[in-house]
Amino acid sequence: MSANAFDQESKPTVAWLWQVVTGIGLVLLLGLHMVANHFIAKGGLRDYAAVVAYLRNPIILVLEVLFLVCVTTHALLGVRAIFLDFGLSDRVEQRLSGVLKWIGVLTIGYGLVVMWFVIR
Amino acid sequence: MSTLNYSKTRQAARWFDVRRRKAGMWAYALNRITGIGLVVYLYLHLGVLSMLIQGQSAWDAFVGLARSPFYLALDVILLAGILIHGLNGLRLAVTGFGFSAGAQKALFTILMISGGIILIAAALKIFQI
Amino acid sequence: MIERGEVAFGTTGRNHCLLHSGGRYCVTDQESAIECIDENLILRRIMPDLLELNDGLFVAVTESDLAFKERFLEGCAACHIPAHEVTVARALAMEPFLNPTILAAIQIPDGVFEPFRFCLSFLATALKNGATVRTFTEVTDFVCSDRNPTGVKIRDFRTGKTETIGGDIIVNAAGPWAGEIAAKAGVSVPEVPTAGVMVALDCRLNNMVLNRLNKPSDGDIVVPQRATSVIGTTSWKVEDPDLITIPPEHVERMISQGEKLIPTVRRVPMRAKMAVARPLIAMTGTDARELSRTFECFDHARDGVNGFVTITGGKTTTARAMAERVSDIVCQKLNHKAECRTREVPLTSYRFFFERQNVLKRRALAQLQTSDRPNIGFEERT
Amino acid sequence: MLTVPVEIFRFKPGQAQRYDTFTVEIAETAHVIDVIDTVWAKHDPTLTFRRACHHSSCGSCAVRINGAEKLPCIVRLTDVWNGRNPIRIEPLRNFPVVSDLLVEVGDFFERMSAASMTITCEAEGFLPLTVDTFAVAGVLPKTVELPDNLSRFNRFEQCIECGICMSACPTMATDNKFIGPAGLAAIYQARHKTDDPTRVKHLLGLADGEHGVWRCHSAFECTEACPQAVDPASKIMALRRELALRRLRKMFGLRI
Repeated sequence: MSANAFDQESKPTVAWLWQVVTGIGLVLLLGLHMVANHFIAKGGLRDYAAVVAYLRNPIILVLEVLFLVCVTTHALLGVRAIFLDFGLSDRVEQRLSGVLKWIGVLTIGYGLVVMWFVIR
Repeated sequence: MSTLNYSKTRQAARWFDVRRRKAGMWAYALNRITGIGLVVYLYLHLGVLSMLIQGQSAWDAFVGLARSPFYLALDVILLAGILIHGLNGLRLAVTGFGFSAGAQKALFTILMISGGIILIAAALKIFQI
Repeated sequence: MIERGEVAFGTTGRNHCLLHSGGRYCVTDQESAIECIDENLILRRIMPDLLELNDGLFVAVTESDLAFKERFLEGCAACHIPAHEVTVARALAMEPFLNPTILAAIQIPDGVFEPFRFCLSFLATALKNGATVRTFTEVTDFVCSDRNPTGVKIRDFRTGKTETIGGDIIVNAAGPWAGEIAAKAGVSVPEVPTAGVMVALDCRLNNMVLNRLNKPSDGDIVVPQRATSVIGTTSWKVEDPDLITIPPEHVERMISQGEKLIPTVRRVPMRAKMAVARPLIAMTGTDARELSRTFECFDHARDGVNGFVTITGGKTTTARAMAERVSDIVCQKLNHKAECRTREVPLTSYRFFFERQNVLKRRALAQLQTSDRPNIGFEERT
Repeated sequence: MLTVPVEIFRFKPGQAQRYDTFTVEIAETAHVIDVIDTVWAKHDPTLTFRRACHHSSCGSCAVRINGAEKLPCIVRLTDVWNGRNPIRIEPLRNFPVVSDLLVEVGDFFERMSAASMTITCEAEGFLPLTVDTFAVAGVLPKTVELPDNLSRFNRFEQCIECGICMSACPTMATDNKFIGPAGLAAIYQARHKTDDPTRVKHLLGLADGEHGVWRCHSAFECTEACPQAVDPASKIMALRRELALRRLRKMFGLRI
């Protein structure tokens, strides 16, 4: 009741750590993605046949999937951080996190579908 | 006693207010602006990739368009955003784990200068085509 | 309690931060010295976490200082101030920036406090015990019945609102402004606002309080605090304690005198300078420097005004003793039998002074939730 | 003597906020607090502001001078006045304004209490101590010996609870539950003053969480603005490292 309002251990958060982990992942994977898709590739972009050949390489496929997961997580955690700065209530913040989680799942799902269409 | 309080939106907009602020605040604002830009780009990019589903002709037509100087200029801007966000992100990760927090301003300067060099090199490569 | 500004807005906030052992006055003003050492020991007990307790050194720089040593040690003994001489070599090891040509050094239990938090913790304790404190509120006038004050008219600077509050006894504890307040009640107080200049340096060059081993004079003390050393002070009579213009030559005198204790002083940039008026009690034919630092309580019944008491003089070190004296007099006048407990009771955290409103709000909220009747007792006025 | 125009933020409950301009006659050697004092004493006694020690020890006078958070008691007039435009003085940001330059600090002090801020600590074994290491270039540190009757020299913490970091912090502007730079720095200090595992766990528990160290946006403005070189940003980062390492060790089943 009259206890200190700030003297409360809050639930530990891992958002920041994940942001860093995916961020470091991105530095490596995006570097690879950029160099492979836009610098090495003739003309800065692969044509359709080249994309197919590229993605059919299993190592590349795994790396591209990882890239997709990292970039989506990193982006949505960033969006969440921006929204948190609007001083929302705890309930709205929780709901927002839920919505962003679903957006993330859909984004990754969509990416996987595109990849599947290419390599099939 | 009633007090003067600023609205939440006005307060939230303060991350953009770099007046009278130092390098760290500029880095933070830049990181956010580029971050927002990159999220928008990410979804544009994913949207464009839907052409891969539509098949070879659609994709190759897009590839032709993307090789125009206008698109290449946009690519340079994109790259600038990625370099600012990525290199600054490295700074945040390093300082965020308690290393060289005292040198954050020097780190920012060094990273941004190297980012500039990479950008120039990459721009030359992009427009060589 | 009514205060014109924030807590410690006036003299107490801007003092030298020296928790006196009494050594400074043990030859010239023994009454004050005894008050100081007594209070020093009490404050160590009631506010242990709010003090830098590193003792102090009285050092002899000149032959005349050295000649003063015996009188000083006798004075300390007479005022029961624990003092012992340390060798010059030892003093220089403890204080490496001390003038290496000193001739003698005596260690005494001086200390350092932080004036804002010093005042806040007393008031926080008072609040916890039911007092009402109104800051940023000025007494504009007295309400009198015949000549006897029965209340005061006040104005809150934050809201601009004025009101009148009554009181059985009104205590005037306005420091150098006590004369001004007393005049509103139609009486006078023999008080001389006497200003002093202090100069704070950009770094701390001593751990212990350093004093010249002599009678108090200008610039003869360097009080360290946190990461600064504060040199003080001068002494001159002022008319208006509201605004004291710092004479530039006083600042220079602080540096040139401070240099005699710590030669490095001149190489260090100045961080701040300040001046404030002490509320000294007037005595006929004395120089400002020689006025006693003791305090006195005036019951204005002797001037034919009942229910009005002035407490003035004193030092921050003796603030608690002043409060004890005046509350004893008030109790006596009201025929209220109560003993002053401030010697024993450890003080509440200074932060409670500001936190209190939050605590009250939460309590009111909790009561609102547990009962459908609103808590009418909750009306925060400070 | 200088004739200095000064523009001061004014607000009283129930009235619109505004800026009042005063022209003050003041010595060239004055500090900004002297300007505020003069406005109050000579021009407008209804101006409300905090002040006490006048030498950066109490932390009560913090305001924004020309937009930047400062302690007016240690800022020289000539360092902030360009000789033409008025000096603008405003209350701290991220605190509710009570009246004029006066802000409500109850929440702030509650944070400092939660963070177990104590104002004394053990002194370093050398002198001089400085706020700003550049200030005393040329004065070499010397070790000090303790007097016989003392077990240690003690001194006040660098943090004077002035609230400047809270005002400069962009995160503080947006999250009213954020512990804030001063509070987190105080948690760090308290954590390093104790060996008791339960205390350590509690203190780290306060810092860990959405409104603790992880909420910081690493703008380093607290450290830039701090007049006492507390360097809250580095302390927040050090807490992050400890918390992250603890979590990693836990993840791999190691005992903390």
